[in-house]
Amino acid sequence: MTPGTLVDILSWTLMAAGICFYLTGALGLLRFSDFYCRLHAVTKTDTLGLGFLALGLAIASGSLRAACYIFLIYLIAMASAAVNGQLLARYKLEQEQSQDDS
Amino acid sequence: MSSLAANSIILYLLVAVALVMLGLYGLLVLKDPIRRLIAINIMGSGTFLTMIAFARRQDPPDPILHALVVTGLVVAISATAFALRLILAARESREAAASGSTETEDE
Amino acid sequence: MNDALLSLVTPLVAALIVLTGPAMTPRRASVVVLLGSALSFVAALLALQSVTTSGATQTLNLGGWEDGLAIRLRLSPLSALLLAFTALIHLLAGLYARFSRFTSGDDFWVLSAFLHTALAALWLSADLFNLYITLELIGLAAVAMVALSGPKAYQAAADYLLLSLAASMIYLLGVVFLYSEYHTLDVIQLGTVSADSARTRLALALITAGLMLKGALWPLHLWLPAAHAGAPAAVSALLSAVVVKGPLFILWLAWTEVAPADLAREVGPMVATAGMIALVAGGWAAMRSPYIKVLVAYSTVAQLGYALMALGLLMSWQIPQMHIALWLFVIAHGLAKASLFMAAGEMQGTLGTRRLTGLRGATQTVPIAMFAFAVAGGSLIGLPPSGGFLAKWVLLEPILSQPQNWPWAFGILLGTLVSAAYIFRVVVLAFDRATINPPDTRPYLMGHWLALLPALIVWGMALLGEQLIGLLAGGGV
Amino acid sequence: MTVELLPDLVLCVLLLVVAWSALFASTRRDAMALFVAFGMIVALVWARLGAPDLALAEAAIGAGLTGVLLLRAARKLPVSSARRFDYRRHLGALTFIVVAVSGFAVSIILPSPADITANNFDSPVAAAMPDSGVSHPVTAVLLNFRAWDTFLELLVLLFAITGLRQLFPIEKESLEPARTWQLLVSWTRTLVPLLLLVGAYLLWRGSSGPGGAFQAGALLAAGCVMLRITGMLPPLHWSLFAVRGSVCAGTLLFLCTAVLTHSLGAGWLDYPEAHAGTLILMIETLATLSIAIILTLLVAGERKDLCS
Repeated sequence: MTPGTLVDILSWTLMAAGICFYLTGALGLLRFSDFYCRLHAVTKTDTLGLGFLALGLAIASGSLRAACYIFLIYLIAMASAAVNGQLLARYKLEQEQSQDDS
Repeated sequence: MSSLAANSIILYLLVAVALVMLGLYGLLVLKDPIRRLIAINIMGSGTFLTMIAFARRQDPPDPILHALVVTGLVVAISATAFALRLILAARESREAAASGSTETEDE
Repeated sequence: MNDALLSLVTPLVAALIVLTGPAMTPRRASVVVLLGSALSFVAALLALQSVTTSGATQTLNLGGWEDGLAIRLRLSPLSALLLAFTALIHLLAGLYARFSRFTSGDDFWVLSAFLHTALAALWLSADLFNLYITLELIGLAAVAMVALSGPKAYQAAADYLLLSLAASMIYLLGVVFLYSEYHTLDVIQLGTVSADSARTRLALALITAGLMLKGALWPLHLWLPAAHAGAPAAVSALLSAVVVKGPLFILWLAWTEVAPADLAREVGPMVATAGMIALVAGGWAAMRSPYIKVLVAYSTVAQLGYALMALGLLMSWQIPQMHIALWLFVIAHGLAKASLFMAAGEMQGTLGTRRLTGLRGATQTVPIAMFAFAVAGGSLIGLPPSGGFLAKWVLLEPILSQPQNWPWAFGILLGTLVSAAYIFRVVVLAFDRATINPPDTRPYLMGHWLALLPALIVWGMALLGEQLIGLLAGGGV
Repeated sequence: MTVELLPDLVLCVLLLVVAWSALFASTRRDAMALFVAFGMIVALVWARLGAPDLALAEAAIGAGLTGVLLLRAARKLPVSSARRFDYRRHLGALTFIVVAVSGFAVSIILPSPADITANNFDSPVAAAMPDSGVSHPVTAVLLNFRAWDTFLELLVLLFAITGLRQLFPIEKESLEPARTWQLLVSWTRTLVPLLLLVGAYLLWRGSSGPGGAFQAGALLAAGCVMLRITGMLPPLHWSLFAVRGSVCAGTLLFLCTAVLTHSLGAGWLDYPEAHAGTLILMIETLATLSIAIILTLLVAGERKDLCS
């Protein structure tokens, strides 16, 4: 077992884990009953899934430069996912409140 | 850049034709103007996909076709924005006429 | 080529001045745009003169790159003639919009100058993709101009835009298939290398379908009446006179230059048949229309049938006479139709009704506009010595010389009868002095006279008949 | 069938399924949302097909700007009731597509599949590249070999915005002031400088690699739209000379270049070889400005922007 295969195994495992998270997220999106639960399922698993995927890819790429790029992309994606999740939830909440008022 | 297998190019060409046809079908059967606009945009994506698939026959891809797609994209976005506004305005004017507002019926 | 480029640039410069200029009132805008049109017309005439005296088609590879890489502009006698024609129509419509009482909206000036630029770019271009962009430009400008007449025209404008976008996508797909086979977009190069193959056939079928939809050629004309009838009069005049001719020009390029001759020969009769059906069906619809402007709009569908027929016969027989007939039709129809739409707009505005029955007694209430309508209608029917007669004569001559071609002549005869019927329907109503429909307002004569102007020019075309025929015969392209 | 085909197959199926559901979704809002997702997948496919320029443009436009456009339109439209699943429509579409695609495959592809995918053509672009003034072929085609197309493309934008201006006849001023959440504002504050930076980079980068005026303009427009929606950018009043000037700037410079090269130089748009690179960069910069402003107005323009 050379170090090369070890790296391969590690990166593939991480990517597989990421894909698993995506699948559970998709499952949650489809099966959960309520808006907030769905949002929770999507954003949480998205963050984790993308994280594992990015980590796996960074290891597989084998260059520090590419790893840095991937890390940057992950950072932006994570921030935007968090903001978008918040905004969506608030929007829904306000809508519900305004419906209750009227 | 690894060259793409000939089979993939054919696959993408078929999908592109399918997209154009899907858009055309949507344009023919759908009534809602916004959906029809989406149908036209899908047709456009199919056309552009054809161009990019053909461009990929060479390695590196044919720059002329790529440039044509860039131009096509600009045309598509401008026309889409204009069409969307026009559809909304048409709808507003119909609603105004229906609600019997001060808008005159005719000249 | 210099003059042609000047003719292309002046309306654009006028539009940009109107857009960016300080304190640009509609009145100033009209002056700038009219000046641009006039200059453009003069430049186009100079281009026409230079191309006829040199006797050869001039081409220009933009950017100085070699064939196949550069976009090529081409100035043939035909494109010079079309440049002059477009500028003339814009000048006439602009004068009408400026001095008529019925305004066409403040943005009319910018949009009409834009439309003029796009059309000029179309006539000069010899590159299929470049032609696609000019088509889109024309479509956008035309739709925006239809929308000028206010909220009630928006629905028609939206339908027009959606169909026009779909049509250009179909056209573009066809162009892509041609490029994929021949690796060039240049019309002249394509003409030398194109061969009859499945891909070429598919490409040409797509191009033809797209262009027929764009140009409202039968059977894909259904969007036209609503759009053309809904626009302000000056805009309808532009739309019917020049805008629908753009796709027709590209269709003609595709079948006479790009397509292999055998294929064109094979398809020609189908195109000609479509033209014949358009003549009758469009005429019939015009005859039954209860509205003035819808009648005139359907008459465009019918008249384009002549052009389509000439194109079909040109494709199947490949004789230059059909080429002459085709373009004479285009020009005669453009002038006559501009006059018809302006006259219809004036009558409609003065009499306060859109209905045909409102025209009762129009000979007394709006005599000049009615006269313009009748005179322009005479050219549509093909009464001598109008431009319409000239075109029909050139078209009929080769048909009549061979007995086996007489079915086509029968189609033309039928079309003539139908167009006579719908024009006379209006004229007869207008002479009805028993139940006169009183005008809403006092007629404003300037607009009426301006509506008459294009009709007089089309009758004057007969005087220039020989030169025009010689011009079109000189350059096959 | 090889393993390499697998990712392509997945992408293709995804593309078709999303396009299908975007067309026939049960409510109009679903249709719009799915169309934005479709734009993302299209961008992915294009990246896969070796067109990073286009993937970038499509992501910025197809998913970004079109998304904003559609969502803003959705807010003005009443919520449409969910439509019942109409199996005839799906069946019809399926038949239509299967017939057309198999017809295409049988008549065009099957007779000579090798001919369709053959790589037997030397593009004249490669030979002319050294004289073009830039080193990225797509930019060379766009701004030099086929500059006339690009000029007309700027005109398309100009036409669209001029046309759009008259379409605000009876729109009331929006009654509720744009609701801005603090979170959105701070997010915009973070993101917009980043977008500006990337836009500028893409513009600069365009001469030697994927990027260019259009992509840069689209990104800048995305930033301006964000600012405009959150109310951090004042309305772009049409009556301001700066707005009209920048809308026309790209076209004007292009036109001047064309006229000057025609009257002083070798010919219409024939750049002097020594200055080709500089000229192209100048044209690209102003074109980016025009594209950004026009796209912003097209996407986020309101009555108070355009009719004053």
